[in-house]
Amino acid sequence: MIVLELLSAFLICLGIFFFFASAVGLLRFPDTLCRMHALAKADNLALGCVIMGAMLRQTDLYAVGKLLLIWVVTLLSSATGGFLLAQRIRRKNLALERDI
Amino acid sequence: MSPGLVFDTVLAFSLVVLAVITLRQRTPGEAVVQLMIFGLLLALSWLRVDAPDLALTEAAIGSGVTGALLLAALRRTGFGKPFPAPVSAWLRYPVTLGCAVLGLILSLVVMQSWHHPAGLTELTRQYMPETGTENPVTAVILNYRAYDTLLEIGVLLVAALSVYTLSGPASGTPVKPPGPIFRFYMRIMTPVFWLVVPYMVWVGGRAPGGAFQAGALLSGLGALTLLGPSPWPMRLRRRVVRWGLTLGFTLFLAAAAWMWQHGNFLGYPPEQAKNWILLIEIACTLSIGISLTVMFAGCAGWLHEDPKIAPESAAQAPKRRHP
Amino acid sequence: MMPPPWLLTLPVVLPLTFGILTLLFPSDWLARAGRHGALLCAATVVPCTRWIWQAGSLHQSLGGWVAPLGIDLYLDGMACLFLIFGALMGLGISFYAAAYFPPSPDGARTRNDLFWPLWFVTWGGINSLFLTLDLFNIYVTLELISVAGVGLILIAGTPGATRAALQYQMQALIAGLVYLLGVGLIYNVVGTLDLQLMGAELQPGPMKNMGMALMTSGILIKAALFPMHFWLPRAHADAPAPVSAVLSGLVVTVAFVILTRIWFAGLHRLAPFLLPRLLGGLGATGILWGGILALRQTRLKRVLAYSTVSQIGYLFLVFALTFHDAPGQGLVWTGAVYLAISHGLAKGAAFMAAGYLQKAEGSDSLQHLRGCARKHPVAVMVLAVASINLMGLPPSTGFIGKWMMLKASFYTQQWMLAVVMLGGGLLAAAYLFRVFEILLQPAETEFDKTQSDAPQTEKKPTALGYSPRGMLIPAMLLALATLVPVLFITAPEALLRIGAPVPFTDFISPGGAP
Amino acid sequence: MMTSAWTSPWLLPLAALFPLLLAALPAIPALRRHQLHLLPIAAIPALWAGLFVPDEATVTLTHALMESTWTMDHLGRVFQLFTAFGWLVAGLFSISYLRDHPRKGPFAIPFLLAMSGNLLLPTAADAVTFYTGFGVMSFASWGLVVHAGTPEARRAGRVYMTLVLLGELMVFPGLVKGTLWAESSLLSAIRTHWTLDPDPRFQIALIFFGFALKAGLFPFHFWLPLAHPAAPAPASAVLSGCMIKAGLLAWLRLLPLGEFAMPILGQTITLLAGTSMIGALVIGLTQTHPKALLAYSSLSKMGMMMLLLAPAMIEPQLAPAAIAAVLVYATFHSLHKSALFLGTALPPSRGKTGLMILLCASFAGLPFLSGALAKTSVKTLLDHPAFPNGQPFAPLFALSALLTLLLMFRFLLLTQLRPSNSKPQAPSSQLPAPHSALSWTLAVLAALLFPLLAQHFDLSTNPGYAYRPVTALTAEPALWGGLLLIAVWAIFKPKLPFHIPPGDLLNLLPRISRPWLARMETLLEETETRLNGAPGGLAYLIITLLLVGLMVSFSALI
Repeated sequence: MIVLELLSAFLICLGIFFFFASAVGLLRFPDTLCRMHALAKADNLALGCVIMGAMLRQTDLYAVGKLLLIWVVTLLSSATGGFLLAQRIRRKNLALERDI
Repeated sequence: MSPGLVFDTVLAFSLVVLAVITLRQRTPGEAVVQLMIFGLLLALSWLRVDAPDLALTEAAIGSGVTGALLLAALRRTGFGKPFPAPVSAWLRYPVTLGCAVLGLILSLVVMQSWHHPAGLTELTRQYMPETGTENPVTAVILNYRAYDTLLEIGVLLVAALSVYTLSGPASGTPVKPPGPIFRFYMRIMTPVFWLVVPYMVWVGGRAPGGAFQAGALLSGLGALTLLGPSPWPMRLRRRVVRWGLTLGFTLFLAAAAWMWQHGNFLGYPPEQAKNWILLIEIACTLSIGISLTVMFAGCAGWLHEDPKIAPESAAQAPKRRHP
Repeated sequence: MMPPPWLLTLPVVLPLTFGILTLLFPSDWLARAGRHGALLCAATVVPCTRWIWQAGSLHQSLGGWVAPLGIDLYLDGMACLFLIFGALMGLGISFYAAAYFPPSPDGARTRNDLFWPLWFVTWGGINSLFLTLDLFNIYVTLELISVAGVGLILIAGTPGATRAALQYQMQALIAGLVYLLGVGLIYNVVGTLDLQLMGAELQPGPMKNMGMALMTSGILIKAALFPMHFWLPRAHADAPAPVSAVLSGLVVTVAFVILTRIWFAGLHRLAPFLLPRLLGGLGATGILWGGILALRQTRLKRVLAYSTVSQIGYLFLVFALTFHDAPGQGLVWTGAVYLAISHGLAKGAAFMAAGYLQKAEGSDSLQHLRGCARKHPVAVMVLAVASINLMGLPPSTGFIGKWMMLKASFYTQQWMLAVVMLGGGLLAAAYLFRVFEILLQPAETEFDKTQSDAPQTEKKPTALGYSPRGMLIPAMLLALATLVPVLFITAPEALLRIGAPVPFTDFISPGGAP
Repeated sequence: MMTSAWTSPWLLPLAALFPLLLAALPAIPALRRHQLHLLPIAAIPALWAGLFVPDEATVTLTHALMESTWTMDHLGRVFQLFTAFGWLVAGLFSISYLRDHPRKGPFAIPFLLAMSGNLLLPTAADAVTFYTGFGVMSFASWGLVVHAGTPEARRAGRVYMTLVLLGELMVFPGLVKGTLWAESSLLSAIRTHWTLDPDPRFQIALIFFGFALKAGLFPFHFWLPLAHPAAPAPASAVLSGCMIKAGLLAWLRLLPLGEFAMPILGQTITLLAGTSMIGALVIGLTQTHPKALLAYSSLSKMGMMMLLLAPAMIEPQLAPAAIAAVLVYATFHSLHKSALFLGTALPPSRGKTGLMILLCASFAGLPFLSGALAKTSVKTLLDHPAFPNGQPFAPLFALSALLTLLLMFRFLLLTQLRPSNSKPQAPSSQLPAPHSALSWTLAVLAALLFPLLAQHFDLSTNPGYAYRPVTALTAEPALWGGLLLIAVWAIFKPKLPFHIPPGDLLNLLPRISRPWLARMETLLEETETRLNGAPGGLAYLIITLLLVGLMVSFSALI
């Protein structure tokens, strides 16, 4: 049990670190495409770590399933959203624009 | 200082800061993005005061749908155009000062004399068995104060109609065909939405959920469909859309009036209450979803009203020449 | 005697039903549906009046949940009188609109068709506001009316109307939120949203007083009291004429009714004596401000809109003139109710006449309307009858209202208010006579097209697209309705006394004639 | 008199509302062509009611106008009779006068409305009804003043309207305050309850000056000489013959004459009325438009009537005598002015010239005519033992009589003897149309037979009143002086040294205030535009802060 708890805490902390990193990236990166990278980090890696950490603490399989679903849906949405954004930028030739 | 208090303080502080940042944006596009973030934080604060229903609604409608609507509207007016006239400094400072003073008085008053509400929590619990639902929020929304909810549904309907009046003959640019990735996303997400929406309706009887959240989700599906390869809702007959828009309100109103025979407007007999509530929730979910979708389409300029509609001035009788 | 369960809800349900029906009906049924619907909706007032006349005031709890938990509707004399007023306005506006909006040539739905659902929903909401006693329900219904109002203004379709609608929406949002914040604070203290239960707890407290202040402040924007009136002239002048009649005649009155309810339910006991002075002072300033600006307008509907700003001021004098346990406050209150009703009817009629002139002449610019009395005598007559009311001249209901309020201002020795009331009448006369002088000018010799400041269309008339008679008859009847109470003044007064929130004592000795 | 439907008190309100009813008839297209024929008909019931409804007949309409009450009394009867007669004659006259006029409708409707309002007044017994009648009359007659539509008429209308409004503004609070203390809206109650009011002076002044505007007292008189030349002749006839007397009636009904002394008010009025009486005659002499001249004559006569009432305010004992004298003079003036004004619009003919001369002579108070009778009633009042300082008044009245004589002579010069000078607004035909001829004959007859009428309708309540031709012939220095002056004028034909345009004082009004006003209005409008933007938000914030601050600090205090 202790191991699971520790692992869960570690995963959540890791997730928080990635969230922080992606927030810094969102603020510091020069253009939209780079910022998208930071956002994707948050959605994929950070959220993934946090959700995995949270899953380890659940006793109910149902809740585990819900958490997993949340992650999957977020992954899908973020990927699609990132794609659409990038497509728009490419189409409008705005790659070097500094702001959204 | 407990961690909870620290968190709340940070949350409250960031809310204020975000609000100020939102107000200080130079272009509408940036302001809308900030507003959406603000909405998410607001949802978080609802969660902190143990109101998951409100948090859900805030996230879905306050942040999600509103943001989508605003972004859709910006499609017509331009994201990057700066706000027309920045407020001059001599006005900004007194306004800020005034707001600060008002906020200060408000918080002083609240801090000084806040007591746990002597409200109706007890009464609400006491009569729960007669309401036909297990979720006190649903009981308040659809039973004790169903009249308010009836009118709220009316507000949504009317808002959708207002968007209809706004959408003139000038239509937005047609939607570009989406790429394969989006199509793939749609293919996966559509069934998920269809699964989650009924779940939300159904869960409202026991736990946070219900027509407003489910309707917001449904409108998300609607918006996706509109953006997708076959925006079939746009090809629906106007009449069908109108029926869909009014469905919730009509059913709610009819149910309310039907109860006259039991002696009370909106007074469901306790044994049938559950069924009535479920029926109304389903109808309202559909209508809310449709009206939010209509608003989305309207804001984006995709609602093609009859081009023959002329504005009021042109519809007037021609002026007769003066001798 | 048990009241029928539908008694108080029918005046709300029926208009809402017609709101739905007119949305679903095909376009070419709408005018007829609107007229018949209006007749039915107006008829719902009859059983209410009968009930109150025979059995007095009445509480009905919705859903069988009694007040602290559920929502109560309450029918008293004031509510009944305002319901009758709403029914009259509703009839007039519906019949007028049926003639105003041209039928679409090929039966296709047009933007104009959306007038009907929006208007009927507004009507239902207004009736609900007259009846409700629940603070939160007031908020919801106010939002309903405001959002519908935005849609109604947008029907005009002009850029000006769109801007006005946006501003209207913003003020409605702000007002709604401020009001809601107040409701929240009050609920925290009192633990109930019911006005009468809340009024029973009279102990002032910071939280309760703050809540009251915020609620009042929210309603003040809705009521467009000076200096919160800035949204009104555009919204009321740029909307299509039937909509102007709705907004200026009905919606503004509703805000006043709500504030009266809250005021007499307890606010006047919680408030320091400076608050009524503040409201009265703002009202007085508004009277003069609106009047002077109305003098300078170049469009007829703008003149009328500023006149509304001015007339609202009168209604707020009631708060300065009634104070706790003062004699004669019943009289003042009656006077204010008369003023509100007569202003609503008169302003509705005036906007209808203005809309007719605008349609017939292509513009409502005063320069353009010069000398049009010869061509449209009936419309000018309607304006004249309405003006009698707005100026507060006998034999109009507005005159009687003013008489009562003036009397109270003498009794309470608030000379300034008396002077302002009279000055407001003078200003009203000035801006209205300015209009009449222009309308009645005999020949168009001085007519100068280049000076006209409104867009003109230069098409040859093909079909009118509206029915002059259909527009003018409802307008005339509404205008004349303001004169009717003068002949039967005892009936509304007796009605008002039923379940009145204020004691009716006379000034000097009980039993004296007013 | 037997009480029947024909003499029922219900005739009083019905007779007054009858013209109102007729005013709606032109809405029927078939009747629109004949709408002018409605005008004389409208006045007949009122005349009937004045003749046959008995004294003390009272009717109360409980539901209307906060208990509208109507009573017939002696004062009311006299006013009812000459008012109704004046309207009847003017209505009859307008049938042919306006027959070919394109703007019949805009004449008939305000005419009928003003008639209705005016006929309400004599028998209205409560303040609300009285004020209603007064308001309807005043506002409707704006339509008569601006009827011609010329720039002068519009200017006259503006001036008229401004003064009417000012008058209403003063009368309204006065009446309301009166009813507050009387606890009743009956005029008689207000009149007798002034004493209850802790400080009635202000209200009495309001009521006096409010109605004085209508009656054309000195500083507020300038609308009359502007309105009369601009209005059509029948309208001028009723304006000067009937409506101008409404203010007089209001004073007689409302002022506490005979109740208590009001020395300051009385002296002020003496001063103003004296100025009015003499000044109007002087200015009137310089007029070139016959109707403007007649207007100044009306002003002078109204000033005279006020001058008769003023002593009664100082000395309550005098009230009955003063009222009786005023009543006689008002009737006399009304009948004459109607006839004179209508006469200006008739095409010249020999018979007309004769009658006109007779009429003017009578109006100027030459012996053996009805004017002498009116003059005697004034003299009787001056000789009243209670009259405080009658002697200084006598020369004033003598001067007025002399100037009136001159004025009438000048009027005859302008209209009859030098027809080239006259500009009657006559219709195209040279022969008088039957209606105008009939109407004018009626008017002149009534004016000349005034002594008979006065006797019949019991106007001689003044105990000292008698018809004394011999004294009139011998003891009238003014008369002989006047005739002498006329003779001098007739021989030497001097040019008038100056001409004062109608609306004298108005022309002197400084125009300095205009730009200042305009600047203020612009400032206001700019502020309003600003309020529409962000400053509006600030204003709202301030109001909210005020509300919150007030309320919260109040709760903290408790």
